[in-house]
Amino acid sequence: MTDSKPSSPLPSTSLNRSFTLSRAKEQAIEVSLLLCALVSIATTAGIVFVLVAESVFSIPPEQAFFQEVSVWEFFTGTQWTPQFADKHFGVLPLVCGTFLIAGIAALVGLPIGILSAVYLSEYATPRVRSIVKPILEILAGIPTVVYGFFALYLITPTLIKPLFSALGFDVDGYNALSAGIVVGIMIIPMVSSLSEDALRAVPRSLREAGYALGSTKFDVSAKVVLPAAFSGIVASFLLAIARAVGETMAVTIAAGQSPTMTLNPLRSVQTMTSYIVNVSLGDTPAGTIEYKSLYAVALCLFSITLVMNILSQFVMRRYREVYQ
Amino acid sequence: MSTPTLPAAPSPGSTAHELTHGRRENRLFEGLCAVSTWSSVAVLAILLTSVTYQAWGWLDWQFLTSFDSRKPERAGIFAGLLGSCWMIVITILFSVPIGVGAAVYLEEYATDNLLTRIIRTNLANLAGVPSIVYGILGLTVFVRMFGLFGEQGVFQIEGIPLWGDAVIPLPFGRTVIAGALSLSLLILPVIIVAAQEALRAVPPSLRHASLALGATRWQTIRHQVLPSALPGILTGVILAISRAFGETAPLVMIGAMTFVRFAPGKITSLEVVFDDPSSLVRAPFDTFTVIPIQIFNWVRQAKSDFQHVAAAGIVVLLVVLLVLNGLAIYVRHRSQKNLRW
Amino acid sequence: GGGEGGTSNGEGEGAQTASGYMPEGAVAPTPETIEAGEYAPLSRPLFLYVRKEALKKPETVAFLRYYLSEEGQDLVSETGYVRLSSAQLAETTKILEDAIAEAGTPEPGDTITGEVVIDGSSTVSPISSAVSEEFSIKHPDVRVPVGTSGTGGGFKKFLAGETDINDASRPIKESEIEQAQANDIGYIELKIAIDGLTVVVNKDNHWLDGLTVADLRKIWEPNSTVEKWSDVNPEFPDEPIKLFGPDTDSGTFDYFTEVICGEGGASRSDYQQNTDDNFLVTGVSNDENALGYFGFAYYVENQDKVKALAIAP
Amino acid sequence: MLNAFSDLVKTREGQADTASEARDQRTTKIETSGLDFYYGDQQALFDISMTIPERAVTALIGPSGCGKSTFLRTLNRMNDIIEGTRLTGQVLLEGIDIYAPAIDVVALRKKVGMVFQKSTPFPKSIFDNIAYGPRIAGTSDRRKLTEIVEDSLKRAALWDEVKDRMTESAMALSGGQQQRLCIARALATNPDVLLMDEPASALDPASTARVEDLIFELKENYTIVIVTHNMQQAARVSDTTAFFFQGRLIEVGDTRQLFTNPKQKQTEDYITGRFG
Amino acid sequence: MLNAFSDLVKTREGQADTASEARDQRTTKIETSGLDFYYGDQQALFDISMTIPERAVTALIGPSGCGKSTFLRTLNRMNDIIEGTRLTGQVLLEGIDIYAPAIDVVALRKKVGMVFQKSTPFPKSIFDNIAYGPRIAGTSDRRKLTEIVEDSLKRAALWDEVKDRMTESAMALSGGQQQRLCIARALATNPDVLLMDEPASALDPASTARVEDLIFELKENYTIVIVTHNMQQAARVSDTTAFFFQGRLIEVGDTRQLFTNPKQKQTEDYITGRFG
Ligand SMILES: Nc1ncnc2c1ncn2[C@@H]1O[C@H](COP(=O)(O)OP(=O)(O)OP(=O)(O)O)[C@@H](O)[C@H]1O
Ligand SMILES: Nc1ncnc2c1ncn2[C@@H]1O[C@H](COP(=O)(O)OP(=O)(O)OP(=O)(O)O)[C@@H](O)[C@H]1O
Ligand SMILES: [Mg+2]
Ligand SMILES: [Mg+2]
Ligand SMILES: O=P([O-])([O-])[O-]
Repeated sequence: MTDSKPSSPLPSTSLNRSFTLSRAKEQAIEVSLLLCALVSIATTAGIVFVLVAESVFSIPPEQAFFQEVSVWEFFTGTQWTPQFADKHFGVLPLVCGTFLIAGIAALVGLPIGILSAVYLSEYATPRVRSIVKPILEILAGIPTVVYGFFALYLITPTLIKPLFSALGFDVDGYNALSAGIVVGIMIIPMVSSLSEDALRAVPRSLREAGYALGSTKFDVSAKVVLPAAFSGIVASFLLAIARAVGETMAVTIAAGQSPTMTLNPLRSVQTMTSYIVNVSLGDTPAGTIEYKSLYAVALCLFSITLVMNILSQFVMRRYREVYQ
Repeated sequence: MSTPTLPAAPSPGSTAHELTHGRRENRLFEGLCAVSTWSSVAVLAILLTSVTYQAWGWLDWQFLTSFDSRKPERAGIFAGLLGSCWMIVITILFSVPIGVGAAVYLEEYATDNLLTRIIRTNLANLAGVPSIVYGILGLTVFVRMFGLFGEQGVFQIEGIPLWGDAVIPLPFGRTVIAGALSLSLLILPVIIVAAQEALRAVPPSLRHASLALGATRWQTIRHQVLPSALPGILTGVILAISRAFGETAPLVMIGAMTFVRFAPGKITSLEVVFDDPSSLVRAPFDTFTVIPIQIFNWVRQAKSDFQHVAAAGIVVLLVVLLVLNGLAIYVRHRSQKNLRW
Repeated sequence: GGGEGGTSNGEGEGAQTASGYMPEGAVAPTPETIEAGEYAPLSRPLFLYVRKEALKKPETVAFLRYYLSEEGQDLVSETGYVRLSSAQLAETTKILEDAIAEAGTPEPGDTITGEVVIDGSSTVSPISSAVSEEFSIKHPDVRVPVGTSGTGGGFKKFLAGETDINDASRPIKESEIEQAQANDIGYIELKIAIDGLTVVVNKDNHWLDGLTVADLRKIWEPNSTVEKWSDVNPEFPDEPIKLFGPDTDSGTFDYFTEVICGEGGASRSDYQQNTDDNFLVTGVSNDENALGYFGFAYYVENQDKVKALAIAP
Repeated sequence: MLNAFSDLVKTREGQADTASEARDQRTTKIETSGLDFYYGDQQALFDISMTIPERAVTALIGPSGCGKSTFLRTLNRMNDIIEGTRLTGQVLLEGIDIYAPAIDVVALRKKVGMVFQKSTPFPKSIFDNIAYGPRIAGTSDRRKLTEIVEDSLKRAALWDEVKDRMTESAMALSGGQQQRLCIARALATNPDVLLMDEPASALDPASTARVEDLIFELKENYTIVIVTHNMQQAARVSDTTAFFFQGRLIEVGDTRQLFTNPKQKQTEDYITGRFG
Repeated sequence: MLNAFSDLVKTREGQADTASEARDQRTTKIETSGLDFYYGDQQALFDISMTIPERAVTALIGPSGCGKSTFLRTLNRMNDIIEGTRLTGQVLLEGIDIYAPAIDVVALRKKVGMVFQKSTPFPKSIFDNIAYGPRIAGTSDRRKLTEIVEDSLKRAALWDEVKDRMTESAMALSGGQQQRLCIARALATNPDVLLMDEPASALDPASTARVEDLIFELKENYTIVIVTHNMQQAARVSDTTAFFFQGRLIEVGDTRQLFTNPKQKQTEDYITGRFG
């Protein structure tokens, strides 16, 4: 504790930054942490680069997929036969298959998911919730090959086949319906947990106001809470559908490999993801047009899911503002 | 406005009647919600019992210790088990430090500027990218390395000091390391988000107290923030790892071999490691298979008995996953006990 | 569904109770008919292509000798293909031994280690996998990974020197020979078994036992208009026909299209295709109106699930 | 301080006087007897017995946490929706025990409306907010609904301010307007009793005045029970005042008398600001 | 009310008197001049110029939100870690501008220790809590650490209570013990100055008394700046008191004089409880 006269600017003091080594260390740590954070940016950049490079640019440029196949043909063609003597690169059958399955999954997963969310947030006692939520988490954590197995060996032969055959329909062994059903089951936990968050974010006071007006629990849930949480629910739907669109293994196992342009759920279809898997399993030689078609399809898939994700983020941000 | 009734007689008049009339749609809706919820539980139960039923009699010690075979009764999951373990260990080595590092940067260092906002938005988007796209990324970047080194295996580095004669192929080719790197990228967003949440739960007062004692920012993070956030981070990591454990599509893209009768690095037992420690270095650069890919392979087999083999594999996979989830719950529980604010 | 062609007897123990449609001169695929060359035109030899450089490794030598041994040929039968006649076997063995002598490989001892990398035809891979499996039980320190990239895909790697042995369901092509010369890859060709392509229908299909090559072409040619069985032959039921076939990457596809439609790769495209023949077996066995084709081996393994058709030239 | 209160009460003395006379003829709307209420193990109300007269304003006052809100919520069974609560004793509405098993809580709440401290408009249009109650009660005729909405808004003295913006979101209204909207919404279900839990505490003085005027008008047709922290407010709007302390009803009586001449020491301490 | 304060001040009058004499000889430890501080666009401190004497207790008082904490935190640059803050003017510690670019903030904070309103023990053992500062400063010798820990705990008057439970979690201590632990922890880094932001406001009266005694003892060796809401406390423990109001320093002076004879009307209004 030294006596000091105010004014002298640089007395020998312990306060000056003397030990630059430790400062350098601090700096180095911060930079390396920043680099860690930048890995995620690099990942996105890498994905976009890889997909775009192989399908749009490539070296030399005339070998790019979209040089050999016109964008118009790709997006409007209704035949997908990259590996035949007579090649067609119309991605619509794959998109159609993808959305057929995502559609079925949505029909199964969204209502069950949202009703579960309502049940958990409005009806269930804490005890029931504490039992059911972990179970839903387990459902979310089951690998998708298992769902594929489930669809192929359980749902198709014991549910779809007998049921629709009895009704006089013709059911393919691999079909969009059983794949769609298991993908639907897969997205239930996602919908229910995200929607439940949205429902719980609805202030308690709104519920009380509803009850005070003589609402039943049904009125409050369906006419007050659900509409108030609407955008949050929509966001969860979008995310779940994006997930269904990107689902791979279950669909590859259960839906078959036929790039047919059909909306018949009892038919075998091929999705974008299962085409990608199929090409990679077949080990198509790199550099061929068939091989590059994989990147074009992946780019298409990536764009679709990206748009849905961004949309859902946008919607979610909107609903956060509602109660502010 | 109903006519005032005198308090005395609880008459069956208008008020009483009004107040005692029931409602059906309420019950119906609750029933619908409950059925929906419990149907998920039922599906899980059906799934588990049917798989266990199919696996019954097939899941034995021999199954756990045998390699794959063309004969269902001889087929086993040993190669997949070891492959999955390698895959997970290396994935952890890459994804956890980077993921936690990124989370620490975002929570403890980042100021609100364009870059960090881009990073945050990007993270949310990455979490929604289909896993197969990560497979394509991994295939191009890690397996082929953009073709920079030509076809697979053409270029190798040998005789690395300390490692001895272990061979590192460049590009990596269809090896454990290529798969693990792809999976690391896949689970990175999950880890980052979980770690961010754990860091956010550490009270700022702890940081302030440490800084006020003359700790540097990093010292504060290293000694106070990270230890306090550790349970939360661990929980997130375990859940992310269990996701990686069941992940199939990216590894199919990477080209994890489907019929493999060996473990990476020829490590089939502990003795091998003791005899030749360099096998530990060789393993990451070896071809491999993992449990879910073996299952996928068996599901596709026409011989109907392979269905049971697949089911047995599924049971093994689910047991591992349940153990991991249980671990996460335990860690979460422990943390609630140990750290009270 | 129902058919005119005499489906009435329902049960029919053993698929051979000839009650369905059967063209003149049709031959059913059996080991005997294939070996005797009667099951023409859908039978073919299967090959291993071995890199001469790889033959310098004792483990490769030991593996190939095992492949051509009595035990190895038993595995050919076990996996459902037709083993070589003893004359053919002797011929192949001679080619191998000559090459070994030329390479001057030392005689493999009792404990061999190392790796033999195989890739190629998915038709041949069951044999190679079986041999690999049995071999590695005898020699636990030798790894013999068997990939299934298809004959063409396998040759690509083989000719780049990445693999030691290529499984092939067809002889090497001109273009591939040129590639070999360009890359300075020496190889030998070993015929190791015979395969019959099998055309199969569902087990419950009681009205069809055989088809002609012409029928098959009508069904499979590019832009074929066949949508229902009755489009093939008015006698057949008025049911949609469900087609299953191997992936276009496979030698089986090349071979079938070549033989049936006259040009490799020429085929209709609106059928269910898969690299993995097992998918096809499951597909056909799940669908009463299905028709598919794949290697004889898969048929043998799945006789209880699908029914092979006799084929008339 | 006592003087300030008497001043306030005087401003409406004439009215209070006539009201005071009227009360004796007035019938009892609600009667509680021996009411105990528990949140889990914690008892929040102890043996509350009081009567609430019809077509009058009853104010509940007392320090924070004394159980005013809890008591109010027992009157339309809003406490039912809180888990783990328990009630013993009786609440009679027009002589009927509202906790009897046969009672339909939903119908009860229609009859006994409620308005909360913080206004709680639904994130819907103004029209839909008001029409909510009638709709869930089964009214779907658009003409009828329009009529009810207009009528309710008029009674809540909000009509003129919002009549041209019925389809706008109710969230866009000012705090005072939102609070009156909530009152209108409660009126639209045509209740007999209106419970108000600190309905003006979040409002600026001008809005508060409007809400108070409204309460004063409404009591011609409704039985009103109001919780307030603001003793001036209690003095201004209520006919009867009940003072709660630590879960017990300390004193209840004519507002004027209670403020000018409290019987209990605790009441006097509270209204003179000695605690609370 | 003024009387109550004089009473309090009297209890330590003797001490205060001697202190008051001592002050004139005492050197200035910290000096601020023309200090403005901004949170983003909002200015929180306006032109604060004051001196803080060495080895004495300076109390900062003022109504909530007046900027006491903000000012305190400018003295060891804890405000640096809040984003978007800005400071103009000077803070001189022993004549050195602590906001000069060459200053090492970490070293500064070691010299200027801080204790917060809510005790903030690390979730570690008692020993590790105290040893944390020396450890991060590079001391790793166990004997030396033990010495420092014991010494610091003794100075913080906590040693006797915890000497047998050094390995127990610090979270298991009582509130008052935790607060003294935090003071001990600050002392272990061997600071010159100790900043305390309402260090006793979360404590029961007995614990508060212990902490106050401690402050009184510590001022023999340390320069102490304390923020408090409690004027009795300021009167009891401090030598100098500064009154802040709306971000401005209204008055600063000898504690006794400020409480008994404030120069500014605002100061008087505040200490007599007329607002705040
Ligand atoms: N949901 C609840 N769970 C448990 N205890 C509660 C609950 N709500 C209120 N309490 C307790 O019941 C007692 C009475 O609360 P109540 O809300 O009725 O008081 P109040 O008089 O309305 O107070 P205020 O004027 O602050 O609104 C309080 O001790 C409170 O803590
Ligand atoms: N982190 C911050 N960001 C923005 N404004 C702040 C922040 N911290 C404090 N303020 C504002 O600065 C002003 C002074 O706050 P400060 O905390 O210094 O007051 P105080 O005198 O310590 O009050 P109290 O006695 O309540 O602790 C207040 O208006 C406060 O709202
Ligand atoms: Mg209340
Ligand atoms: Mg403060
Ligand atoms: O035998 P292939 O795999 O080439 O069909």
